[in-house]
Amino acid sequence: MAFISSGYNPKEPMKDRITDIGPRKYDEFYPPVIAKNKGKWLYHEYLQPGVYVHVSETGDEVYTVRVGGARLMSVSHIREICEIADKHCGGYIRFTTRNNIEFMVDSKDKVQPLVDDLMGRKFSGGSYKFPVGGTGAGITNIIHTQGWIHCHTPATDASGPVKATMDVLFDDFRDMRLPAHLRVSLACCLNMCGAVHCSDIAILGYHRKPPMLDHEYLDKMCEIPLAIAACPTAAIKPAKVELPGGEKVNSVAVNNARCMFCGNCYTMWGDGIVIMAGGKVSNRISAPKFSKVVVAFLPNEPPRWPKTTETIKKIVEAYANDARKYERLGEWAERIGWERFFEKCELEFTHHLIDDFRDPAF
Amino acid sequence: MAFISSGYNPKEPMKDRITDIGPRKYDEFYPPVIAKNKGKWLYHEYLQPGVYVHVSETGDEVYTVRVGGARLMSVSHIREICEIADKHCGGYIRFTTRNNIEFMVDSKDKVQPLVDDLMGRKFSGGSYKFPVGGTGAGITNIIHTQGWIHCHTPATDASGPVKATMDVLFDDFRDMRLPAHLRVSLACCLNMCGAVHCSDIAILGYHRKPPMLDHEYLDKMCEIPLAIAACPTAAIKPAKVELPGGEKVNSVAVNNARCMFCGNCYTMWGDGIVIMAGGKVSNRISAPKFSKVVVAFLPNEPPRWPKTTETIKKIVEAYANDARKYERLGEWAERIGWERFFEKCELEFTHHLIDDFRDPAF
Amino acid sequence: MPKHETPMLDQLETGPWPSFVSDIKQEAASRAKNERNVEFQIPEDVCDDLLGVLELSYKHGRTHWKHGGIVGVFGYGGGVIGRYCDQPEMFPGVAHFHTMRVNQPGGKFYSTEYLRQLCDLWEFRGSGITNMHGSTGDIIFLGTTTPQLEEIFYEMTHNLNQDLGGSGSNLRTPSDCIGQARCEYACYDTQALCYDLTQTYQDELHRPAFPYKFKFKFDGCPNCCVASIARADISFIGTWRDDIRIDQEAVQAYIGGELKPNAGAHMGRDWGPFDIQKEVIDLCPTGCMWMDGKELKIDNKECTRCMHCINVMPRALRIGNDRGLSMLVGAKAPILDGAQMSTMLVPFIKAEEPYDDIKEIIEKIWDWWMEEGKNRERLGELMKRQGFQKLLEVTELQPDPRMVQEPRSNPYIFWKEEEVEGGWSRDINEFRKYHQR
Amino acid sequence: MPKHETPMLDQLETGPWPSFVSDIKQEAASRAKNERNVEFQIPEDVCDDLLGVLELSYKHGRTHWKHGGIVGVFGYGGGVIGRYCDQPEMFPGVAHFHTMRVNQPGGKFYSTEYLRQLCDLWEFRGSGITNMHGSTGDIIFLGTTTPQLEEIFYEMTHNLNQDLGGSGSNLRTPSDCIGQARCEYACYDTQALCYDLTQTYQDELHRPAFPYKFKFKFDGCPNCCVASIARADISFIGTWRDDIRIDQEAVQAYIGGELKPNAGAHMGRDWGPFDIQKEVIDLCPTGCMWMDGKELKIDNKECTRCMHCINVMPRALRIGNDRGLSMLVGAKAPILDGAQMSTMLVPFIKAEEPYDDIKEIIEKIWDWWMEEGKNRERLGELMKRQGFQKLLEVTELQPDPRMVQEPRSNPYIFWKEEEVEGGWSRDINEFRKYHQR
Ligand code: SRM
Ligand code: SRM
Ligand code: SRM
Ligand code: SRM
Ligand code: SF4
Ligand code: SF4
Ligand code: SF4
Ligand code: SF4
Ligand code: SF4
Ligand code: SF4
Ligand code: SF4
Ligand code: SF4
Repeated sequence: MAFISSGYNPKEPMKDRITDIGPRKYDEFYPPVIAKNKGKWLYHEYLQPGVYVHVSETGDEVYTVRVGGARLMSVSHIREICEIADKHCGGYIRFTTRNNIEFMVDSKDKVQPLVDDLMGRKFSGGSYKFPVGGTGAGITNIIHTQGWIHCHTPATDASGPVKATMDVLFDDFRDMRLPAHLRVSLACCLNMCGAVHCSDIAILGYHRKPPMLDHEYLDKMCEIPLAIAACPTAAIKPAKVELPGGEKVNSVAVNNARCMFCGNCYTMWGDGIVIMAGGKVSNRISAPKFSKVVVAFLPNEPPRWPKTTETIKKIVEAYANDARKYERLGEWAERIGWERFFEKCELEFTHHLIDDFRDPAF
Repeated sequence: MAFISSGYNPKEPMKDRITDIGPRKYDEFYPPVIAKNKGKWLYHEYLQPGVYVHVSETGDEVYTVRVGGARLMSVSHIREICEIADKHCGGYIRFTTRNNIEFMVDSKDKVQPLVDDLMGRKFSGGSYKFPVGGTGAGITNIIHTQGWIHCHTPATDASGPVKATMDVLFDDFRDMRLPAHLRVSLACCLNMCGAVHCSDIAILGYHRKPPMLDHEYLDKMCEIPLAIAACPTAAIKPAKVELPGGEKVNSVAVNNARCMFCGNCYTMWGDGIVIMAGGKVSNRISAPKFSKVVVAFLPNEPPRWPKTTETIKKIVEAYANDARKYERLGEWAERIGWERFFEKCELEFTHHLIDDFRDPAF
Repeated sequence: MPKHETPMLDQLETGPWPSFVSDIKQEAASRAKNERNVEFQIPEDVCDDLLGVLELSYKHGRTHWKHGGIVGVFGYGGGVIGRYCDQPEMFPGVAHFHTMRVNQPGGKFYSTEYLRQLCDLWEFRGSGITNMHGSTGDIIFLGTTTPQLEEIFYEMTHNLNQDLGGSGSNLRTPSDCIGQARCEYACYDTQALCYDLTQTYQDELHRPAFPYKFKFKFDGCPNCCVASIARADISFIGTWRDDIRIDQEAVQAYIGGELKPNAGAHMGRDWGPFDIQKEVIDLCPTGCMWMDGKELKIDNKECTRCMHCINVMPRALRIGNDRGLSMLVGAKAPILDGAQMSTMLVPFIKAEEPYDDIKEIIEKIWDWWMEEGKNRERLGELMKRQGFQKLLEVTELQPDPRMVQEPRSNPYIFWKEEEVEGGWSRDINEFRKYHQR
Repeated sequence: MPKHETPMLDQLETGPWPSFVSDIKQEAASRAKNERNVEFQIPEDVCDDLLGVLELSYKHGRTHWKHGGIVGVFGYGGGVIGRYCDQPEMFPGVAHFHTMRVNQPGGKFYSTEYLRQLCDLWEFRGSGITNMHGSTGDIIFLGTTTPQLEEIFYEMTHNLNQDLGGSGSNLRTPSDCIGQARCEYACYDTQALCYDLTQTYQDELHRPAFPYKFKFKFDGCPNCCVASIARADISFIGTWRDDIRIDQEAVQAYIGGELKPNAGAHMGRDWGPFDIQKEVIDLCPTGCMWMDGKELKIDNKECTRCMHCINVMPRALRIGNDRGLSMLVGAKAPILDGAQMSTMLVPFIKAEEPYDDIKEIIEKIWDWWMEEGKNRERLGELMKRQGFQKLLEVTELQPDPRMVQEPRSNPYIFWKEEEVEGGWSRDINEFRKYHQR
């Protein structure tokens, strides 16, 4: 594998350098029907799960076919998307804010061939490549993060639990039987890269052990003052430590009783999953809400996290059976009361679910 | 004025000493109809403002006539109460949790003579001694505190503003035209001796100047460490100070920018009044609520505090005109939105009304 | 001729509401006349000087009282608030002006005989001015001199069978709503429980051993007429756990207009005919009521006993029969950390003499607070600092969703080492086998 | 024969949802075959090793990635996240495995031509694995080696007219909902504003000069399809200030059942016939709608533009014509002080090019935050620490009740010296004339 230069010369990094040009401009990529009707849309309508039409005041229509995406995707997969888009959609495509793929066509007769093509494609292992669904009062893609595929602080994996959960919720991805949207999200650690803190159901990776100290290398590996400042509960104090060899090094000491395992300070041992519920983002009917912790801990059970998916399924079914039309999961829980929520979802209420986050003062 | 001993001998304080006997037992003081029907009451009904009847399962009835009390009362006044109670009520009386006096009779024919007697008595200055009212969906007595009559930290008087306000609200003390109870309270400083923090309308004495330091005497007058610990914003630090005479004393320094004038540390300059609104205590329909600051500052205007009473009157009238039956003031404000509350009450929304209380961490 | 000119105060003699100025003047006049020939033990003109110093405050816009140092009666750490005037030469009658807190009787019922005894004592040995009552609930004797404190205490305990109330870092005078004495909503006997606990905890009431003040208040039902939920470290609020009793005929009488809603509490205005749907069913916060033809139905399992429907139709709806109380904890005024409302600790407990279950919980709470509470830290603040879980732990109560408004929204759970498999200590060298630096 | 056995991952190939494992395997196979004869600039078996290290994580239950130190492209302080494997001998293909964040186009529209260019570049110089897209909005190139970073940047800027996105303490890649491009609810052109601000603040995006990260997100209406209110330091949310446009005939068509409520979003179940009273009027949070005979009426002054009625009847109700946006500030994830939702700063502002008014506010906010913010302090945390008033002061905006959920319930107002008559300094000796010690 020979190194091939792009033209960049490390000795003269500024030569011909182009910077600060920003992204490509959005309107280069609008399909013609979008470019023509932007700002003129009158209304939309669902035709079947995953398919909806927007009608413009010009009389034009755009039919959107939404497809579930494992947002971790290879260039081979993207090229297949391109192939489909070239065949059906005039060479344009978009992604949604929840990592789905949207194929758009400008007349109704193009819809069914597209849908059939998409649903016909499967990976060798048997899963759909391009399942159509995720619209309206159903379950769409799970927003998620890196997990064990790339990050250094995860307490659980991301893509794996998401795949396992979406398999369990797949029928609701392909249907619109729920009282309202139900958004599931996953973040692999407390940093919560996503909107997990405001999701109908959130899967959160959580550490339960205070950091493990590698005194011998700590001073070299990270900046001690930064670790101290990063701790939200002031559990970390500087300390001089004697190594087994007798050498004295600068390190830190952790007050374990104060640690809430946020992982801010140091690479930590991954431990398991917290389930949160009842958050939302939209301003519809009620204000956005934070998700609440409803299960304090579930173990990591790779590869299919059965306790996690089972818990989620129970919540979804209880909600589906009991909530009123238009009522989001959190609105439902508040109306019936959290006492009933735990009853109906068959979840146990434990002392961990009671807020005890100490004021940062302590 | 010769000293008359009770029998107590300061040289032998323990001799014949009686302690820890507690209060008199409640049932010594029950009027017969109460003693007989305790726990058997079936229902109650209002006959006119200030007068209501309770009916027992035994068939007995007790008619209560509620009378406004300036809770600061002299023994002469109490003796007059006793005289009335002897005349009409068989020698029993009670006080309510809001400092009203309740005269009880056991048959309907005794009511009107009692009411007439009460309403007929006036102080020389012209005020009623025993105005009947304060029941149901109206305004009852103002819960209040000491003010300039006894306390060392008040930012305003108590009895004076209460008298001025009750004069302005008197018609509603004598009527039941409001959508629900409306409770007014007063506390003369941030210690809030009362339930001012949960009242429909609260009058709160408030200092606006950081403490004045009397370095020469501070060490002698109060405990410096206690003053420091008492400060909620950590604005006080110990300091050595040189007096004009050259002497060095232990004292404190105050970080004025951090002071929120709570008065916890030191006797302070009285300044004026904060008006709060929308609190409640009962659990009826909605949970208890804290009062909110709706006017950040009104000057002390003895003897009649016209700006304060005028503001309160405006709030009461806006509420009376606009709220729904059973709706407490805070419920009304929340339903119409605080934006409308300020509009309808003709109050200005200022930046002071936005919460900026810093976490105790800072 | 009054001793001091009080032009500002005089303006407070007009207007309909009872004038405290007129009343103090009446007392000043009564002392000056002294028709009963009382041998006043504090200055005869105390009321004149009180008016005088108050007028001066009206002029200056600030108080003229100073902190009172430590005054009290022997062996007690509370019950007296010391107070001195900062202009004693101008107003010698109130140079010393301490208050005494006298533990009021339950429900604030009095016989006139007893009230007169209090008046006689206070006229003789004090200013003759009182507060009926203080915000905590005590009878307040407003203003006397230091030498009189022991004398008054002696006479009260020996002749009136009456003790002082609380102040300082101890149990404060407990107080109650009128409850079963005259209210059909009362779910337990507030006076009995209030009295029993007051007597049981006399030592805690009189001898400061706590980090700060501690208050009990007793409300017979969730209407909270003594505002316990807003201002007691432990609020005892009556409740029931079976069904609301319904008299369907009376329901029809309300619908038909024969009975006035809310006992006539809205009679000052014409609100139109009563509409059970709008006024009761739609306002029920849990939406657990409905009309089934002519029958009013309640899904009692969903009812949170907010009292609204019962308040509106007291003759048709009555509290259940399986009664008791809820214990909520931690209410306090705003200083230092902001006001707190009481929060649910015991959703339901029976209130039966000798109240041992209740006392057990109280004492566990106190043990914890006395052990862990900082100086001047209220229970609510300790709960905030150490967490509600800690309170559950020390009271040995089971967690229950009714204890929280909603589950926590932050996932910052403090796990204990023993709850986590394998504990917290790990071997860094073992770890390094699988994870290089 | 795969390079590594992955029995656990293999189980994730079954089930209906697209399997990322199958996809990585497909890429591994494609690289092994190399039908296009690409001269891979990073190990050909990178995807095999990625599966291998992931399988190991599945076995151990923990990550095998280490913090990446500082890697990036010359002159930029963001756009690259460094990452190293902690078992490089076992998995040399992913020993270095840095990600690059590529600033996505507005609305995430693509031509296939452009997408293929990205694929070609990334197959050639990286792992061929991407995230479409990252949570902030970027295209994520997942895994390459340090020497490739500058090469990729060079090719992107020279051949693809494409820049990197943000990371580190700078402006993060702004992102938007689809908005006017395909949505009838959009109150402003989210793509236009997002693009304009992205270009205007290129320097802030690439060169860390902030105390911490800073995010912009653009939602065309209060439905918040890009979740701006939960995760942007400034959320730009479309709104209007005139009346909702009503087509009364269409209202009747919904009532009559000719039009399906919510565009048919509930078609998966039979919810019974549409009931405008129950489904729209009663659910309006401000209760500002009613039927006047056959006419639907809205008291627009009371409407808070929650979108519910419009969402239910898109063919009958339309957003107003006087459109703009609200700016809300301070949202962030939970660490350190707990999650925050954005809070209203500018209730209404027009969104018209060149957006000077909006930029003025942004820059005032930044000036304050850069001046006062501590290291790693998000805007929301600074607002909490110094108070919302301070933000009003620096942005020179007028206080407005719409900025708060409710007025403060603590009266702890910090008055400034200049607001208080006479200021703060008082003469203790003057005071002592009227108040003795
Ligand atoms: C395509 C997308 C925007 C984009 O730029 O990519 C989008 C598109 C639409 N949204 Fe959305 N929303 C999209 C993410 C969101 C999000 C963000 C999220 O979930 O992370 C939200 C906030 C969710 C929350 O509150 O937690 C969101 C809350 C809504 C709502 C409010 C729903 C509610 O009941 O609270 C509506 C209104 C409705 O559904 O009637 C809405 C309505 C719509 C409409 C009907 C708007 C229109 O007229 O075109 C679009 C089709 C809806 C559908 O999915 O059935 N959209 N929508 C996003 C699709 C995500 C996906 O792949 O599934
Ligand atoms: C890649 C991405 C997750 C993903 O898989 O999509 C991500 C990945 C990381 N985030 Fe994030 N964050 C990503 C979006 C977010 C979001 C969501 C958003 O931007 O809408 C949030 C929550 C919103 C917010 O900003 O508050 C988020 C909140 C954090 C935080 C907590 C920040 C805080 O103020 O509390 C950290 C911690 C930190 O900054 O040290 C963090 C830190 C990290 C780091 C850099 C971990 C670290 O300390 O080194 C992660 C690198 C992972 C890796 O190996 O690639 N990430 N991070 C997202 C960026 C992709 C993109 O550019 O499109
Ligand atoms: C006498 C007293 C108890 C006592 O032990 O002294 C009392 C007595 C009654 N209360 Fe009360 N309440 C008394 C203070 C309170 C308080 C405490 C306070 O205001 O500080 C409250 C809480 C107020 C709050 O929420 O801020 C209170 C909230 C209620 C309520 C709930 C009202 C609501 O709309 O929220 C009811 C129910 C009702 O009125 O229908 C109630 C009902 C009643 C009833 C009808 C109960 C009964 O059947 O006897 C009594 C007559 C009511 C009346 O005043 O019209 N009582 N009541 C107190 C009279 C105070 C006074 O002099 O005016
Ligand atoms: C007399 C009384 C006000 C009245 O006019 O009724 C009163 C008067 C004082 N209170 Fe109080 N409090 C009185 C009921 C209350 C209440 C109401 C209650 O008990 O229901 C509260 C709010 C509830 C609570 O406890 O949180 C109350 C909260 C305070 C506080 C703030 C406590 C806190 O935790 O934040 C202080 C400050 C202190 O303790 O240093 C305080 C302190 C004081 C002091 C002792 C001021 C001081 O620092 O020296 C006042 C003495 C006044 C005087 O000169 O007589 N007072 N105080 C009330 C007691 C009368 C009685 O025994 O019946
Ligand atoms: S949530 Fe945590 S572990 Fe996951 S990508 Fe973000 S920082 Fe990494
Ligand atoms: S994990 Fe978080 S709370 Fe625990 S010591 Fe590290 S920074 Fe502090
Ligand atoms: S509120 Fe303040 S000033 Fe008034 S009595 Fe209580 S402590 Fe004294
Ligand atoms: S008045 Fe209160 S805030 Fe100000 S210095 Fe004194 S104790 Fe601190
Ligand atoms: S709290 Fe309940 S029981 Fe007590 S007086 Fe009020 S209404 Fe009656
Ligand atoms: S008490 Fe309250 S919650 Fe219970 S049925 Fe009556 S109105 Fe509903
Ligand atoms: S936020 Fe509003 S404008 Fe944007 S896509 Fe969603 S519904 Fe349409
Ligand atoms: S947008 Fe919301 S608040 Fe406005 S009228 Fe419609 S439902 Fe009501």
